[in-house]
Amino acid sequence: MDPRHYVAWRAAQELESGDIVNLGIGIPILVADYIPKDRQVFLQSENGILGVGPTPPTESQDPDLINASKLPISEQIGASYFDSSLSFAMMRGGHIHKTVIGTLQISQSGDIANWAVPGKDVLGVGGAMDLIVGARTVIVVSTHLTSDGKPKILPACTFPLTAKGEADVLITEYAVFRFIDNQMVLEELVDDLTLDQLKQITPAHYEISDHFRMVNRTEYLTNKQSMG
Amino acid sequence: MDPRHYVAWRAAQELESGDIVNLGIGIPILVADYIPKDRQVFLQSENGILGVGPTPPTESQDPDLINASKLPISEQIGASYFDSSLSFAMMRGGHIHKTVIGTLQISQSGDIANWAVPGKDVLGVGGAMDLIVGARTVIVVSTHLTSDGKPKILPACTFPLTAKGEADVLITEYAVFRFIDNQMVLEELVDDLTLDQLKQITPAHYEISDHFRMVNRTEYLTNKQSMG
Amino acid sequence: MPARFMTAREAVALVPSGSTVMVGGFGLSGQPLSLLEALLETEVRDLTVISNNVGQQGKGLGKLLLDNRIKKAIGTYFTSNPDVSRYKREGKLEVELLPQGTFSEAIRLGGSGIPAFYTPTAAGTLLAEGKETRIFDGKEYVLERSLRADVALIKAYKADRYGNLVYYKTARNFNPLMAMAADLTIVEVDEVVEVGELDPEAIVTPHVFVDVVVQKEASS
Amino acid sequence: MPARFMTAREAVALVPSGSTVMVGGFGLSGQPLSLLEALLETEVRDLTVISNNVGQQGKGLGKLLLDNRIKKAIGTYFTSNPDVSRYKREGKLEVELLPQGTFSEAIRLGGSGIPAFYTPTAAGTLLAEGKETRIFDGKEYVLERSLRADVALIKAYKADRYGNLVYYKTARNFNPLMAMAADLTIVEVDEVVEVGELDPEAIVTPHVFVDVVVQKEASS
Repeated sequence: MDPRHYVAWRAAQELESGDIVNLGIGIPILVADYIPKDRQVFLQSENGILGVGPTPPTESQDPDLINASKLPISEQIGASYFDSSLSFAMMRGGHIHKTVIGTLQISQSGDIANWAVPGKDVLGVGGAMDLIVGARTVIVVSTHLTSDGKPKILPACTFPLTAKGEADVLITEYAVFRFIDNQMVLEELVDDLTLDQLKQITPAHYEISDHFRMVNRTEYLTNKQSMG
Repeated sequence: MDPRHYVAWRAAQELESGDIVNLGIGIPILVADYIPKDRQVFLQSENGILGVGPTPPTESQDPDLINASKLPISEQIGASYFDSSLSFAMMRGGHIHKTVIGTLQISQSGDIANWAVPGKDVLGVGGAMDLIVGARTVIVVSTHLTSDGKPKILPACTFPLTAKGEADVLITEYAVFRFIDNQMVLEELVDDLTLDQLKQITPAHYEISDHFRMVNRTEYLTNKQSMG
Repeated sequence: MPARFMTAREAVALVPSGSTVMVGGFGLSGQPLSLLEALLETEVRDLTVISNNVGQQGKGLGKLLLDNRIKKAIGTYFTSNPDVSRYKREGKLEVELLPQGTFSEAIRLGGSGIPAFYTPTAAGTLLAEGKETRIFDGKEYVLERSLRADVALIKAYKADRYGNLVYYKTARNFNPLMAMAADLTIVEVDEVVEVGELDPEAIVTPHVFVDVVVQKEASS
Repeated sequence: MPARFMTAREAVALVPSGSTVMVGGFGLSGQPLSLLEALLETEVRDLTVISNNVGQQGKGLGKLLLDNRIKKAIGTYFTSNPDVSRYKREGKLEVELLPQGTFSEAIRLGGSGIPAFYTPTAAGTLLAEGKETRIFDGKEYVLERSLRADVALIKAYKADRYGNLVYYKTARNFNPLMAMAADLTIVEVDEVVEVGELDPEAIVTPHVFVDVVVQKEASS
């Protein structure tokens, strides 16, 4: 099981019919493929399109029809194009319902650090800060640990912040947390892991939700097979 | 001779081919009819059109195709429509070459007072302030005196200002002044009046230009006849 | 969320008394006249209206004024409706005047999450009194707050079934800006078309900004 | 003034060394590649470039960087061109980073005569360090200065003979904004059409904003 694809699938379940959604770079862009077919979700990309459609076949790709990850996309019926200032007006103005974004670190109070690493050149921020500050609901998707096994879910971020206290949901390959009144609350855990095991890889403080549930990933696999 | 029409005709002579021009309410709106036919002037109206054409015949007037004076207009070939924020972005951003506007008072340093009268309710400013502050060249058109014979061209305005020191040209039925380094300079006088007579009806201090000339209004009358 | 489609009566039932309402239009051109007629049929009162004018005398917003529904008007040019002057003198209407460029930018930025901006317009005039000013690069600018509303009542030409909008000639004016700047945007349109019928390159207001579409009745 | 029509070579001769140049495009999409090629043929240097990216490695603006023509880059995302990082480390390039929403609004407002504005984006982060902040209605905002340039090099799809512009899909991006914000706007287009062929309701950039039009050569 590819944890990135599981995370993307799980994030897609958070999207509801009618939602206007912006998908960030990385895992988030995978979310598009997992949106349940019975939900009508409108994807906005900050380079200037509302109504992003699926990746087209190679022969009909157009270098001037791309998403913010610079990947080829198609145009859905009812789509519209606009300049970058209107695109970000949509975000900061609160007109985008949900954004799904990746992160390097996230804190127990919902701080997000996803654009810079201490000691390295700070050379790219793109739309990340505007998206996180602007979108009504911020869904953070991430592998639970870094590729060399270090924790990313921390009491406080040690990397430069992208925004303070803006995370609403955190989805990893093991767990789903929600941020309620700046408190991190565990809502869902995959049954491959015990609560104790989760605690060991999660230095951040979190409460356990009244609605806490254990899940297994069969649902995702079933879904994946049916899509394959 | 209608002094308002003479002023409008004289103001039209200030417009050059290629100019983007906004015409204010009152005398300025008459300017459109006097633009020399061999000059291609583009009229912008701040309610959202570039490429204002002549007043259409009654039967083809459209209540949704109007200028800022709420008068019916037509659309020139190559015209475009836009919202009010882009319209004023054009002004404040310095993209409008010339505006022709009326005034209640004007001072020798180019202050303009054209929107409010002391002791009366202040209920309308419209686009006047933005136009005057934004247009690269501000051409003020006015009768030389008020309808009850009071001076309008003053050492300092006594009415509330629209903008400070923004006038570039002042055209009345008797004279043309330019404002150079915040100094008012007489450039042109109609030959119905002597310099002394002008002085008597013009309390503002002004210099006389090296290029000063006397004109007679025959040119206007000729033009008018050829148009009629 | 794609727009919901309603009758004018259903739509204006969403406007609460005491709310701040933006109303599109330059004079009567681009005013959502059917929505305003329907609003007059409700019991709504104490409105703060953000609109360039208060309609014309006895027309559009002018009717709501005469029916004492408006407690405050924020706009740029009320001179064309003599009732505004009378209501103000009689203490029945509060008026706030802004230069038209400030007004339109304040609405666009209000819809864009920008709370305040500096403009050269009105510096050194009566309309800047009581407002902060600041020098940038040797020139004086006025600090202006952006504008937002509870509801925007706007007029467009065509909507598709999602709520994407295009406008008609100079009736566009403040409408696309107000669509952005309210918690609830209700649009009156002349025509509803199927999704896909509007050119994606020519849509002026994408449907993210539109909550409710009302098709103007053929009779009105 | 209707736009003047020139070759790419004639147009870029108007760009002086040491000037500030806005360049449209999101990555290579919507970059005026023919103009940039022609610019590389000139002796122009010491440019301050305002562009979302510095092209991609060895492409578009990336070529000008490798030829040492750029002394400073103002943009939002340089990570995709590794040469930027190298030039910065070697002290050959100054870099100023802005959030993309701040960047795009700063350009639009720069073209609109608004010198500064407050935005919530970047408040409390590294990108707000050294910048003024202010609380409006209990929330922190950063004061950002608008951006202007001496020259804008942009890309559109079609121009008519006056210089009215329409764009193509997501190649629109920053181009209409930059058209507004420079003293001299030079646009590269795929196609030139007669006046009247573009729908007046669908023109994105009215010709007031356009000084020079260059038709892309069929070969490039």
